[in-house]
Amino acid sequence: MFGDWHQLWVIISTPDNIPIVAMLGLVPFFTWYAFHNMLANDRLIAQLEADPQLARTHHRTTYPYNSRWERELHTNPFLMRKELLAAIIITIILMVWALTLNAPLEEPANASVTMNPAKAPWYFLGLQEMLEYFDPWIAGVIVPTLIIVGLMAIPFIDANPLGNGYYTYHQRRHAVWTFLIGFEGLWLVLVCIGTFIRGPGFMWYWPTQTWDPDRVEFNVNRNLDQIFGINGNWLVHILPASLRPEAVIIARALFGIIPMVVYGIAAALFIHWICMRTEYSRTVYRKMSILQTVTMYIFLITMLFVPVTIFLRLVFRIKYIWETPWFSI
Amino acid sequence: MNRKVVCCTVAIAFAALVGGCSKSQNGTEQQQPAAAATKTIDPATVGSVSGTIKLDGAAPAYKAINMSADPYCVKANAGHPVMPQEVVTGDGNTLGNVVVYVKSGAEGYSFPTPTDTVTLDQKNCTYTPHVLALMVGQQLSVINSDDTTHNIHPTPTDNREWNKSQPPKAPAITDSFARPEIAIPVKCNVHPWMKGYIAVMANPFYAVTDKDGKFDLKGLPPGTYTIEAWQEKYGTQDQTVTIGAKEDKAGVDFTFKAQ
Amino acid sequence: MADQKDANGRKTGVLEDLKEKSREFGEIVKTKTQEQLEELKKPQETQLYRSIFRIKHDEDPRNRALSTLNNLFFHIHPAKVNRDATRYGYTWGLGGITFYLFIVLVFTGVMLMFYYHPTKVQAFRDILYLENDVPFGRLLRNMHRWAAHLMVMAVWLHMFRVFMSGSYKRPREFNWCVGVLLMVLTLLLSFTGYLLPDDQLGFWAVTVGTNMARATPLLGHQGPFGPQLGMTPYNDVRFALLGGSIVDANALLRAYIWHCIAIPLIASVFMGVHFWRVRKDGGISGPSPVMLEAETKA
Amino acid sequence: MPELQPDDPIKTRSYANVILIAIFVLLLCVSWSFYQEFIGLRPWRSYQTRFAESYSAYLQKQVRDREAAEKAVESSADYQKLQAALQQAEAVADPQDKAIKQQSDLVDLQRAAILSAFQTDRSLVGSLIYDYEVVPNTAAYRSEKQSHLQAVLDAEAKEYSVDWPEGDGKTVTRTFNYNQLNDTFNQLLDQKAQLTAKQGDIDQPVKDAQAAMAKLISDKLPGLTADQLDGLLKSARDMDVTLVQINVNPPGTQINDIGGVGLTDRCQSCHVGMNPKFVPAALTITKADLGLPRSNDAPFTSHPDQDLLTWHPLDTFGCSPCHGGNGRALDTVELAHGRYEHWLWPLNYPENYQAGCQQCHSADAWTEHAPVLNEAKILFRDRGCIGCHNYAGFDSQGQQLQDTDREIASLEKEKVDDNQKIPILNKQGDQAPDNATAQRLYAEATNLTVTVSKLDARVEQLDQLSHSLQQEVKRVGPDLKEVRLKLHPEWIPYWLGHTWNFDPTAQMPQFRLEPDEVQAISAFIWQQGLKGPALDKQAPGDPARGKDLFNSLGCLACHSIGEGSQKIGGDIADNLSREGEKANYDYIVRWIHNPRVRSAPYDPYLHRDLTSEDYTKHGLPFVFDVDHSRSPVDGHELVVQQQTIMPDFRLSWQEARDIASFLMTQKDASSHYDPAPFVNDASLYEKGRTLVVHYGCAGCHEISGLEDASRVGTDLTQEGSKPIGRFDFALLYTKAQDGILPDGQPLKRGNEYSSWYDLKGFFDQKLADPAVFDEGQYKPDPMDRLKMPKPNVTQDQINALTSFLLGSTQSTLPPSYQYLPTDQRQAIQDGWWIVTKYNCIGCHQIDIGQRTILMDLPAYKGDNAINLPPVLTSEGARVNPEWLKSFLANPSLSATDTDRDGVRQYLKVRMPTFFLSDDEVRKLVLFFGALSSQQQPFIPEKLAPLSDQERSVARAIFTSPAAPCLKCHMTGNPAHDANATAPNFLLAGQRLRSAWTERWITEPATIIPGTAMPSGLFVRQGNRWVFNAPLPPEAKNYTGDEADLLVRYLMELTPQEQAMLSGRTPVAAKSGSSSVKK
Repeated sequence: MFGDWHQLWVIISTPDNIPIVAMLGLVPFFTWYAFHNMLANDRLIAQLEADPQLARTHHRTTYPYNSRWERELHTNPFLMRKELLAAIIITIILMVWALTLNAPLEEPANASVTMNPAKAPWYFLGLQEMLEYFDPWIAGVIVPTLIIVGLMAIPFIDANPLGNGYYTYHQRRHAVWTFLIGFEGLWLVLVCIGTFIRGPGFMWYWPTQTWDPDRVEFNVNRNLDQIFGINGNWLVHILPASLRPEAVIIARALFGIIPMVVYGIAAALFIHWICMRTEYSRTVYRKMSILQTVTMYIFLITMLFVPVTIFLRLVFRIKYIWETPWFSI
Repeated sequence: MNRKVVCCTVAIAFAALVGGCSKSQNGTEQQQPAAAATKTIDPATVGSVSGTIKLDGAAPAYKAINMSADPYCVKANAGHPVMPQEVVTGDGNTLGNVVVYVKSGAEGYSFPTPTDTVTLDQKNCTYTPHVLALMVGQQLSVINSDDTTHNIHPTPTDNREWNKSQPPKAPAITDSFARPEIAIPVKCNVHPWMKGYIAVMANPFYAVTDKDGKFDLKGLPPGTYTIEAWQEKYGTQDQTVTIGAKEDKAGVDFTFKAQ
Repeated sequence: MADQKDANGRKTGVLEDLKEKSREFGEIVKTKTQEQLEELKKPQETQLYRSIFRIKHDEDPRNRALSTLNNLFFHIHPAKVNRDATRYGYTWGLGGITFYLFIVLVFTGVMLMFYYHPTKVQAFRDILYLENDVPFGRLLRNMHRWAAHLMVMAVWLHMFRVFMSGSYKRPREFNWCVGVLLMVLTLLLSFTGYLLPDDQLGFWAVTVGTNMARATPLLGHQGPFGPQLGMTPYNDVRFALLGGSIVDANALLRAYIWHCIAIPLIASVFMGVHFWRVRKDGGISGPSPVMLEAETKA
Repeated sequence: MPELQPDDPIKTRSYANVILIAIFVLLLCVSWSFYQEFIGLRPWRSYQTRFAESYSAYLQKQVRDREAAEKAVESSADYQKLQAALQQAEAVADPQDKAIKQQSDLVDLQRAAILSAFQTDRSLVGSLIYDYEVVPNTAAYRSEKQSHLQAVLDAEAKEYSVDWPEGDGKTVTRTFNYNQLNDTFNQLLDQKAQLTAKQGDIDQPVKDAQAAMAKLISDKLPGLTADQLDGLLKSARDMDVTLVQINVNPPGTQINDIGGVGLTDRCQSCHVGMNPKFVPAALTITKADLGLPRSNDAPFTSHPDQDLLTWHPLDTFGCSPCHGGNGRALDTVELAHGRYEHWLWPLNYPENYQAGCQQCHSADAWTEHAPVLNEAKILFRDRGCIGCHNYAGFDSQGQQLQDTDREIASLEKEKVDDNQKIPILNKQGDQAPDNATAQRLYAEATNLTVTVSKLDARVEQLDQLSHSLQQEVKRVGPDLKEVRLKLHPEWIPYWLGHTWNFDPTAQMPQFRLEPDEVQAISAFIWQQGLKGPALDKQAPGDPARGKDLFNSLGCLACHSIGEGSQKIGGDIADNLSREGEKANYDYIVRWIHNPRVRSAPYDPYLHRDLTSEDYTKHGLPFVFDVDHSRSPVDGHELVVQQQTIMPDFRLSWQEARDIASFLMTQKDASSHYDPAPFVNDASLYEKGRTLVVHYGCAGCHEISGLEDASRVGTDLTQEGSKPIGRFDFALLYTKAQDGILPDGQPLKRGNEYSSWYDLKGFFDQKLADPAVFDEGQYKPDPMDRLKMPKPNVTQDQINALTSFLLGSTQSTLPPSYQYLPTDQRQAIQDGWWIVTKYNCIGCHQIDIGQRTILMDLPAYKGDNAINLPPVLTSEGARVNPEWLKSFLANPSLSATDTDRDGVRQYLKVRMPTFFLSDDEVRKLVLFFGALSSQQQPFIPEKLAPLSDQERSVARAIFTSPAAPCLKCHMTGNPAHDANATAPNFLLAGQRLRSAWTERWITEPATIIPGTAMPSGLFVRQGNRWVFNAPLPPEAKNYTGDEADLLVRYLMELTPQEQAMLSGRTPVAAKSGSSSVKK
């Protein structure tokens, strides 16, 4: 039943959930602050573009500027004092946190008594959440490697020279949005779901819904091919005798390719449309090499595939889109 | 895949090799056992060995057996004292109760186990006969003609030991001995003084001398034999004798020294 | 013995010589001490000070520059830095904070290592010993754990800032990759640390985490094409991670080694590279002057 | 380059104050962490200081009271007298003391004087002797050896001058040579020793006087003396506040449960009262003593059960192994008591303290100092838990039987194999190639025959064991096979549906049955009943006499009668106040005459009851009892008796009819039973059977076809260490965590609310109402519902059972802590299982201070207490085990006249026959022996036969008017025995032990307080007992121990002697006046 605020408080106040709760506070703040800087720079850029004369003389930053001021300051007092202050503040936060909340220590490890729910550390809850939607090999191995490799590839894909060293939204709209969706939209949102929503039995508990270990939930996920009633009886006649018994499986495997291809094309078109929307993005897009574009497409398509699958699962209860004897997505 | 092929070829080669040599081997085998087949005795050519057993020196003086433990035995032997039969001498110091037999030389032959049973009687609280001989597997039947319970207890070393009690008028106890053994002592748990011997023979060429000390081993096929004479107190003596076809050798005498 | 007189008329007897010498000696001692006292008033001048701090700490620019360049710890900074880069507004201090947290973690971690034995029998017992018996033990453990969580948060936010400020662009691409690698190492550090108290929370968290490993394609015994390659629960990548098919004594030892020695070493090396490349790629990337679309090359 | 830009915002901005504030806050945090470390996490500091204050206040009062009391005693007359004696003794002793002191001072001076000379001389001579000895004793060195010898002699002759102190301060110089020095020195030592001994003797009277005074005080005022209390007060005042811990790390073992750590219990840091250093064992203090209100947070009481600590000393057991909790944590009460989610061993609540005992004392049926646990163990069997729940140690006979049968089967198989091998070996022997192998084979064959005979011996032993085990198997509930003979059919459904309305104290738990289930079960039970041999009709008896017999025979030790407040009697068996409504008269007569009679023997091998045809088929009479217990069909052990613990009172048929007719009158007039035709409806048979199997009725009752049914409930042996996750709280999960009881009330403990989501909570609620965990669940089909019935237990009994279950853990203590004694105490352990099983403690007092059911009955109140059955606290020392064995087998002590008590025929209460198996009798005899710590086996003391002179003296004592033995003791002539109150002396010979008898006749009250036997018959004179009354002249000059004499006389007493004597001594006249006939 809903309205169990105590349950919500218990989840929030669990010592190991404090970081994600803090992140719920910090990430919006920093996003806002980043956009604040971006918009300030964008206004400056617009101003400069409007008045080329000014552009020639302007010191090009939003910070106060005076030609008489030293361009470079000594690290010793000016930067170090800031670092000292930051270090002290962090220590204070750490000590207060350590003195008030105790690190959790549960019963000695006992393989025969499973905890319900058995959750990974808070920063991996995103991956554990994805386990719900994908097979472990995708959620546990493919996606994390793609994330890491993708992150590393960003500088090499992003051919847009602008925005190098200053906050700008206008000039790097696509990059900013891709990162926001990827980092906050997917990663942090999934971690939040894994922490607040997933209760005993890793079932879906709306916030303020009591976590009841005995809850029984009926949801039958069906494969896409089952929905379309693929049973491969027309395929039987074509197949050679030896493969006839596996007709159904083969039919399904073959059928599965279609939605994947359809999705792939749709996603590619969508990305293409995004890249071609503004004049400047078109120049950058044209400037990208074949390798860069192909990698960009691959990463973006796979990245978009995750929310699509999650959407299909949560709304339409679709389990596998493509099921083959060796693997299924 | 190739591993399987390799091991098949090896197996075939091995089989051929074995097949080959084994054929040659059992070829030779056939001849040998024929020789070991049992020899048959040709009745026409049999001879015999005979002689007497004497005692050198005086037989020991024995006192009458005291049977007071069992009143029946005293009554049964009232009047005549019963002497221990350890050493029985006839006139001319001949020695009785001596088992004479062919100890070696008769191995090759196989002898049918005789069907007649040998009886050991317990009369007047003594075993008669005192020394008894029978062949391996031959039926021994023990009867109790006394009016008191006896307990027959042979104590063999090479044969199976058994002991059964036999109340008066009880049916005869029959048994046989599987292995040759020269002189299984027999005692009675109820009457300690009763003593007897059973000699189990491997071949039919044996005899137990009577008081006159004479023995005659008949039906001996020609060949060399060692004849042994066994006496319960004075031990054993043997002589080697060779007889030809239809030869009856006499005078094979043994003399035991009386200690 | 008569008092002989020396050339200038003073008595020259043995006794007098002695008195003379002692007086001189007294004079020398007095002056010497005064000098010493004077010196102490200006410690910078003393030999001890000068041996430690090779440069004077005056306010003049030369010394300010020298104080960073000549100092082992501070020479990570350039002598001078872009005036706006000193603001929190741009870098939010997150890179520094992460590094500082790393130092706190190393410090508290080493202290914890004094008490912790990574064996199944003693691990939990030592944590209890720390919590109840060791003075400041509970504080130490809490600091270590919360610092770990803070470091993960700081790393993520740092990545967020670097991306938002476009600081990954040329020439800092490689440094961004090293940064991503360091983030992964931080996560691994925290993950292996989770198992060490050997309690239910850590045990099951690690079990869930490593269950994903068995599903690695080709290398996991439950991943696609894994069994075909002869992967069994006893020789796949999960076994390598845990040193066993379940999370028990071997897993604890391996986690301990990764957590305390292997990953910190690797992370320090990469941090060195990271700081080095920050400086070599031109120091803090901004806040650099904005560029206009027109000004980009075609 | 001069500073150009004064107005540069970054440069001019000073961060000094921000950093200053930050550093200040940092310092605050650091100081907070120090505060936390030394004060915040150390609540015990405040506890200890508060304890010091209140304890020293308490001690001050104690000291004041004590001093006042001591002054009062000191002012008392006899104390003064003792004081005077002391002074007088001191007066005598002082001068002699002074003299001796003077002499010993002189001796000391002399010794000091010659000491230095003596030592130097001795060391000189010693070294010279060494030089002499070292020189080899051969011709070549003779001259050198000679010279060394001479040196030694010279040294010895050397004179030393010593100024020798004389008596009166004068000193005179004397010279000593080596030997003289030696002798004088030793002489002085002896003198000194004599002087001190003499001083000791002189001071002895003074010491005695002081001791007498101290003894007087301690007699009058037990407990700590004033100065002892002062010492405590001083130590309490300046008590230094430190952490107090018990650290036990026995090598090689892991005491505590946390990953092999040793035991570190710091409970005494807060529970300061438990620390013997501050509160010695003699002084137990409670909160009230310290004047602290009950509820507030002050853990200062000392351990209430001090002698429990003598067996479980704190420094080997600590506190947490028994009490639970986290001995190591001290920062908060909740952490220390371990009552939080992730601690697996929470502190037991006060009502379950004795759970801690069970983990080591699981093999005990009766543990001293654990009354709650003992009651729980009796309840566990008596309330039928054992029917469904297996528990190691309870009713293990069934299991042992299976093990013995299995062992017999394997032995027999082994025998068969051997018997096959023997002829083969013989045959091989016969055909052996040489005699040596033949002999070996024959030897092997004979050995095999011997082993087979040994197997036979073992099988025969096991048969005997299974025979007695079969006798020991008892069931909690009555035998339902006899249902058709015993009960009115319509009563059964009423009983199943309204068990506790019929009998509120019934042992049977209340099952939750739908009406159709009741019908089906009643039908099955009725139809499975034995149609069996019809009962012979019994003529009606006399209810009045029956009522009298029922109340006096001792039935009320197990049964109870009367309803509501008038209910009297025990709870082991059911209440008989409505027996008339349910049972058939004829059956009850047979049952009362001998409850163990069965209608048909049961063969466990064929799994069916044998009928008379089975017997006639094998030409055997249809007789089955303890002696004819072999099955005619397959020769195995039969169940020949009713498996009930109800004993046979050896009543005559007439008495049985009287009691039965009295019971038939026990009816509730208003009760009405609607007819139950369905009992004979065959179609309900199958449904009834499945229900009976489902509910596990065969666990407590014997039902034909389900005799070997296993127990339907879970095994509870280690229920206490099951993780909480395994207990299904069902819909009460959140209620339990929030601490809301199933009935909606919050669970309050003291003044704070606490959650009941723990093992204790589950057991409490499950025992109170098992169905509570079914509430609100969707279970239309009754078969899915929780089938555990509601046990008939009060709240105290629930607490007892919960303690029992909480203690049933897989103990984490090392095996050496388990209480598995191998000496006599194990015999006591085994005995208690039998004593509690047959409810001997209902009639007899066995454990010191244990009350029996009969003691509380109105019939035995006041001076009728002498009609109580004998007290058995010293039975082991009293009787000859051989006699006890025969008595237990047949308490009437005679084969013919059995309708009586063997020893105390005058008692109305009857010692019944329990048909104990040989194994049980053996255990009981060893049990009583061990209880009085007697050596086994018993070898009677050889008593010297009486000489005539001694006999006359003994006879004089025996018949003296001061000790009219034969007045109370039975003599054999019925007239006198009618109102005798003590057993016949003729039994004494083989029944009593002489050592005990002597102690008994001299001080009976110390052995059995409240016995009718008079004390003070003998009085101690020097080191012998003397008869405490004038004796005829010829007996006066007897110098030996008269008590011992009387015992020897009693042991030799012959019937003729007694008859002759009883003729002369006063017959126990009705009016009690004693006329002495010479």
